Amino acid sequence: MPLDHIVSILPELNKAFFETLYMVGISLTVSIIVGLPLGILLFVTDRGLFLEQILVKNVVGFIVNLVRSVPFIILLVALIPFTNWLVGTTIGPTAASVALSVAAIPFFARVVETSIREIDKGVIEAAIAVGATPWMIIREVLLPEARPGIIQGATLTLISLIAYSAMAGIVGGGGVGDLAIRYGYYRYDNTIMFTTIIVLVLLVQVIQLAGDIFSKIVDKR
Amino acid sequence: MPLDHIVSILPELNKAFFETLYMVGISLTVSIIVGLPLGILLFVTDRGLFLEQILVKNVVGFIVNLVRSVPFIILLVALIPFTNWLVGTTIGPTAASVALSVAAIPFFARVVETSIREIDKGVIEAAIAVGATPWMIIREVLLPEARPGIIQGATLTLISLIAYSAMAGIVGGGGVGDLAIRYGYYRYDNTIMFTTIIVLVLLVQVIQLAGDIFSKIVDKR
Amino acid sequence: GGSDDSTSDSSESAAPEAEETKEVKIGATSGPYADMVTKAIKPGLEEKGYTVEVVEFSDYIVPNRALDNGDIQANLFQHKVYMENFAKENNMELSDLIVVPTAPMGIYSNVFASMDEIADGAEIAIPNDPTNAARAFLILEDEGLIKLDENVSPLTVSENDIVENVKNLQFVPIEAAQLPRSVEQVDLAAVPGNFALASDMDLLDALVLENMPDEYRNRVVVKGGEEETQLSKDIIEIVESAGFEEIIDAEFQGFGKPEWMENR
Amino acid sequence: MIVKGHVEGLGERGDAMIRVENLVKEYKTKKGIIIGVDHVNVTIEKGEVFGIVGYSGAGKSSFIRCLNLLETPSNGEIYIDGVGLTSLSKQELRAARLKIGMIFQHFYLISAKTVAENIAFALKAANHPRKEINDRVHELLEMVGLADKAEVYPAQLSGGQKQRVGIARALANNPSVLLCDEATSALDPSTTKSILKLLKKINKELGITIVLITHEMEVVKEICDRVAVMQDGKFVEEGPVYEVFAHPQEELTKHFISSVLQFDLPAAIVEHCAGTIVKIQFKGAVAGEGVISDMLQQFNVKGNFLHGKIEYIQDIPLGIFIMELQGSSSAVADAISYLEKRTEQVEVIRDAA
Amino acid sequence: MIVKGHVEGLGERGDAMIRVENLVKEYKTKKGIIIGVDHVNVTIEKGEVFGIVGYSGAGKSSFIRCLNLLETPSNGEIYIDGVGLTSLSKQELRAARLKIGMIFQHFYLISAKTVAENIAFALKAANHPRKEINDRVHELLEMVGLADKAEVYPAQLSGGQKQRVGIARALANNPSVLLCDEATSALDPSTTKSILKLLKKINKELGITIVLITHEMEVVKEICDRVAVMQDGKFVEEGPVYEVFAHPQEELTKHFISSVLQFDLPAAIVEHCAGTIVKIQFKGAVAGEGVISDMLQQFNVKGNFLHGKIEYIQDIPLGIFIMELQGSSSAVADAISYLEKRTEQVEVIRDAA
Ligand SMILES: Nc1ncnc2c1ncn2[C@@H]1O[C@H](COP(=O)(O)OP(=O)(O)OP(=O)(O)O)[C@@H](O)[C@H]1O
Ligand SMILES: Nc1ncnc2c1ncn2[C@@H]1O[C@H](COP(=O)(O)OP(=O)(O)OP(=O)(O)O)[C@@H](O)[C@H]1O
Ligand SMILES: [Mg+2]
Ligand SMILES: [Mg+2]
Repeated sequence: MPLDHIVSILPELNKAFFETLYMVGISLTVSIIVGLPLGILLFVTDRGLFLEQILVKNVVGFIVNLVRSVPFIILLVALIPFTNWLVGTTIGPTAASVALSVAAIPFFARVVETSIREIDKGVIEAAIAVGATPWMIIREVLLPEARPGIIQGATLTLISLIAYSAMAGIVGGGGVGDLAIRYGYYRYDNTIMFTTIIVLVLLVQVIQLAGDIFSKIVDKR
Repeated sequence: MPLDHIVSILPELNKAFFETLYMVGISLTVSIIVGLPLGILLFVTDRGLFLEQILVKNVVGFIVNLVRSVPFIILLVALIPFTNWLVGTTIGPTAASVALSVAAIPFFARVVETSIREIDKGVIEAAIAVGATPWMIIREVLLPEARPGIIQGATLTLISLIAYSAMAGIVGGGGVGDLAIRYGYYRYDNTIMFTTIIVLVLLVQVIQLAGDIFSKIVDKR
Repeated sequence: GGSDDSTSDSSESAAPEAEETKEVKIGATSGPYADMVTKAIKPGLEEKGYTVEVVEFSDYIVPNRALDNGDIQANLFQHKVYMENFAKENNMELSDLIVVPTAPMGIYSNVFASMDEIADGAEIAIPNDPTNAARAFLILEDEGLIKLDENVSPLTVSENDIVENVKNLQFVPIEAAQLPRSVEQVDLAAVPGNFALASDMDLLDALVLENMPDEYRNRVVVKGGEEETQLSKDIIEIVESAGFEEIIDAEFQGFGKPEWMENR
Repeated sequence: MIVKGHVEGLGERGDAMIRVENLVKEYKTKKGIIIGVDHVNVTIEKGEVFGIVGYSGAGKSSFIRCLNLLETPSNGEIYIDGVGLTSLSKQELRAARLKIGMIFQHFYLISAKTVAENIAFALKAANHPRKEINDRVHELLEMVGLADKAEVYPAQLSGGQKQRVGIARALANNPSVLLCDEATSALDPSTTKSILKLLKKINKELGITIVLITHEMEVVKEICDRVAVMQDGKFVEEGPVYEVFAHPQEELTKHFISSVLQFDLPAAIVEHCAGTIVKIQFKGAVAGEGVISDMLQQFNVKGNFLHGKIEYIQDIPLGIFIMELQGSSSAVADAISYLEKRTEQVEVIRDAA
Repeated sequence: MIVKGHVEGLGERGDAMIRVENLVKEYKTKKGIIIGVDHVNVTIEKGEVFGIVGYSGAGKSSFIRCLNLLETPSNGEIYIDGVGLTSLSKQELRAARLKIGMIFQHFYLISAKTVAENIAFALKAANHPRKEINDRVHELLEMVGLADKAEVYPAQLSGGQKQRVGIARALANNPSVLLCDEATSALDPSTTKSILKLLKKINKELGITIVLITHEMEVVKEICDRVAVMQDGKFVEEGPVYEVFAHPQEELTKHFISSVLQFDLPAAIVEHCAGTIVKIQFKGAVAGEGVISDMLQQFNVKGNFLHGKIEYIQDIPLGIFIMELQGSSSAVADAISYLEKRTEQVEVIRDAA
């Protein structure tokens, strides 16, 4: 591989790298902010739980499944008016982040739900028996107990987001994956193709490693 | 929504529906056939387990992560020579199935690994203590015990495959997701886009339901 | 479903001697060109006893590879310059049969009323695939707004190959089909005619339309050496027929006709 | 007499702390309705330690979990300190629960929080100000003997230590009732002893009413004032512990007691004996009167202890002996009738004649 | 004497079934090396029931898991029926394990397989033909009293039933050794009894050597021939059960035994007593000789039983009594010296003089 060619694309790669970080950063943040409460909601409103609301549970569950069934590109298009209203533009990394976030929210919500489901029901009952409010139980029992699983889930979401962010190119979002597609794929530039893929693979491995370590640190079991 | 317009698309929708079933059917089958052993391998070769082989574990783990980091479209194209060699064509649902399978294998392998990891180590030790061979332990302990989780994981894989299969259009694979993209995205035909999305959502919900029921049936815990 | 037979016959290659092959697959990119094959070419071929399957691609590389591979017998999505460069770069032989009506790319704007008004540093959305990007750059070059590196292949041209950028245009590469949806977001957008039409844009609203020599019009392409097969002859015959033009006039308004069609 | 004295010893007693009226708990499952608790009526006095024994599935957990409405009763009423729980709003129920501590077999501590935070959690539920919480946490840790473990996570504690944290959490808001669902079943015998001692101390010093599920009669013997035996969701027998031990009415109760007071004579021993074999039971003060000594000295029989035991149930002795009496048949008969007169509990297991 | 007779009763004994030489098991953890087993040497005879007691973390599980190489010893050698395990190939080790059954506290059954399939699993490991397997499974189910549960999944069984399945699985291939790691700790006392009875039956009828971990001395008393007390990875005391109960050497052993033979006299009782308080221990045949009866009849003292118990440890009585002796101080002194002569185990707890 011609080294000087690699050097010549470094500025672009660098830009793409930060675009990727920007997009997945925003999307992860949003999906945590929205998906976490949704995941908790899916759990606590379930049958036999302390905020049992089967209707809420079913409606939220349906919406989550719905968003997960729609192909990403369609989601991207369907969201254009919303994206425009929300961030004032339908192109660029910020706009791409909206669609990425919407796709990641239900995914992360399910991950959170699954993690919380693994908490021993006895611990929740003990909290109820102590006279704790639902809010206290959520904040001081469910979240701390599920923390290692939620961190693992956030890692999983982040890695999926990186894969999905390659599609940000559709709305001019840029990013490393898009760089790989536009230059590596469409313009037959194997140097860029391999360089970007190596960057992606490294990024994914680093994230996985960091997620594992972080999740282990907060795991007090 | 103009009803006759929907009616006019029905033959195509029908064809696309079966294309989707065909693609995800093949990919799920392949990912089970290849991903299941891989997932088991990832588990049994781990530290402290009965076929401990840290090198194998790390190499397989790296490859799995690698495939999961590459954007799907790049994977699709990178696989074209392989696809041609394997199925003699590079277009159509069969060719798309190859890329879908390759993407699904590491995903399913991780799902299997996670499910197996949830088996009480004591049960495995009891099998070792009884003098069982590794093969017996895999076939008669790991697989039956992890069955509900593996079925749930297969459901998850199947739903992801349906979402991914929308990208089969790149190689002319067709399918419901691609139909949605072709009409909704490229032809600005919202009627068909909504119709196809409803089909997708229903399909996903049915699969989820079936997966849940099936997993409950085999769960003897 | 129809999926099985769509793949199992891949062994029936489109070699010259396989003229008796009556099952054909024609590839096209999703949108008007796929529709053109379906509505204007397929019926004619079927009359001649062919069984035709239209394979829609949402990609600009796979249709040529599939052609070379024998998976499809003809495709319709590219112009001559792209075809020739693709063939060269990928070591394959591709031949064009006949040029078809092609919708001209236009530069649209909600901000500027004419090309002269374009302000320094304006943002312009361009297609992110090279075949359409090349067309956009050519328009801009014709308008004297940019100058492209002369050595660069139209196959791989990108905003990085611009050597002179008079108004410091900021390029935003976007998926071609997405461009009509982004006109409101940017100062300028280079929208391929087919997607402009699909999204109900008026081609006449364009600040400037592509000056389209035939080499930038799309054409039916087959694998090199298959120009003389019966299928190729039949396709040319159908496209040249009056019925084809009638369909174009009825259902593909705004598509610019090639010289041969205009001049007959 | 001592029995009575003991009961009077606790001045706070006499008022109903817990009143359960006609409690029914049914579970609706796919296989039909399962009855967990079946029309139970019981009143538990202030300051009492009330034990519940019964086999697995008898409904013990269902019953105790109804007492703080962790399970909603299908029917019946629960009064804690005069307050009917089933009619409370969610808000009021939470307030009521502050006054009902509960500890569990598997502790159920929050693994991601330190010992101190686990206890503080209960105090936060009662809206205590942060400063007070710190002080109270220390007080509680002192009380359960874990002052040095405040900043440690539960995973680093032994079972007994975890249960102490559970107790501290349950006591945080000065409850008037403490519910214990097999609180010692996961612990080894010596840890069990130390936990029981702690519970006893809590009961004595704080006057807290304790309801305690166990399947070990040893635990009942050690700590309970009253005991109920559950079967199929019902209280089949219920009464003061000493009385239940001394005069069990139901087969099931006898079976349970046999784990503490069981006398299987090895067959070889019985064969080996030539004399009459009798089983004598002494209750309370009688045990201290030297009846056997008197009998041996007054009658010309030779006594040989084959089996037996003296148990102290809440500091009151309960003795059971199986003796072989050897001598002339008339002397043995006289000895037996003497024993009968003084103990009212003699059973001839095998007559030598 | 009876002790000896009992040992001779099992003809198969006398050969070493298990020989452990200098066993060391270290665990390498992030926090350094933890010693699980520390230079243990022991020989367990054919047909023996060998108990191991000790507190949590003493190394009991580590030890027993080394016996079938579930843990690889860090050092030392294990011989089962003369075969050194540590030098075996994987293949040979699997074959050796067929002859070493193991049962666990938490049963560890395959939840997705029926009871019959769980047992068949062990038989498949030994490559039995399918037809034989069916017959053998039925035979085993019959043996553990679960013939009617063959087609049921473990989740539908009670704890005791699950352990029976575990036992059937462990016995499937006619092992010569059965390892039990707290096999009854998760069970309630009456289920524990029935499981112990089953183990006893297996030991007697099939002559299988049993190594058994427990933290309940009751279990040791009931079933073991020999017992070892573990602490910090070492066997701090080891010997025939009766001897260990009768003459415990180590503090720890005494502590364990006290759970079975413990006599805390309530303070009130002691104050209440005027006479001399003595503790008398009878061992074996002496217990049957009526020593107390003789003493009471020969000396002018009044005897009052304050506490005490006769335990049968493997059908041999072991009696401990705490008595108050009242009378002239010389008569009491004479009585005590008489008791000393006949029992050699008299301890004056409080002298009235
Ligand atoms: N949530 C539930 N759903 C259905 N049935 C239940 C539920 N909880 C308990 N039961 C049933 O109610 C009956 C009483 O159970 P409970 O747990 O109260 O018994 P227990 O005496 O506490 O037993 P253990 O000693 O095993 O804890 C049993 O038949 C049990 O199967
Ligand atoms: N896999 C392991 N890794 C690290 N340390 C271990 C491991 N297994 C046991 N230990 C340590 O070895 C020592 C002995 O443990 P072991 O489980 O043998 O004790 P035990 O007597 O069986 O205790 P318990 O009654 O709790 O089962 C303990 O300090 C324990 O922490
Ligand atoms: Mg219970
Ligand atoms: Mg252990």
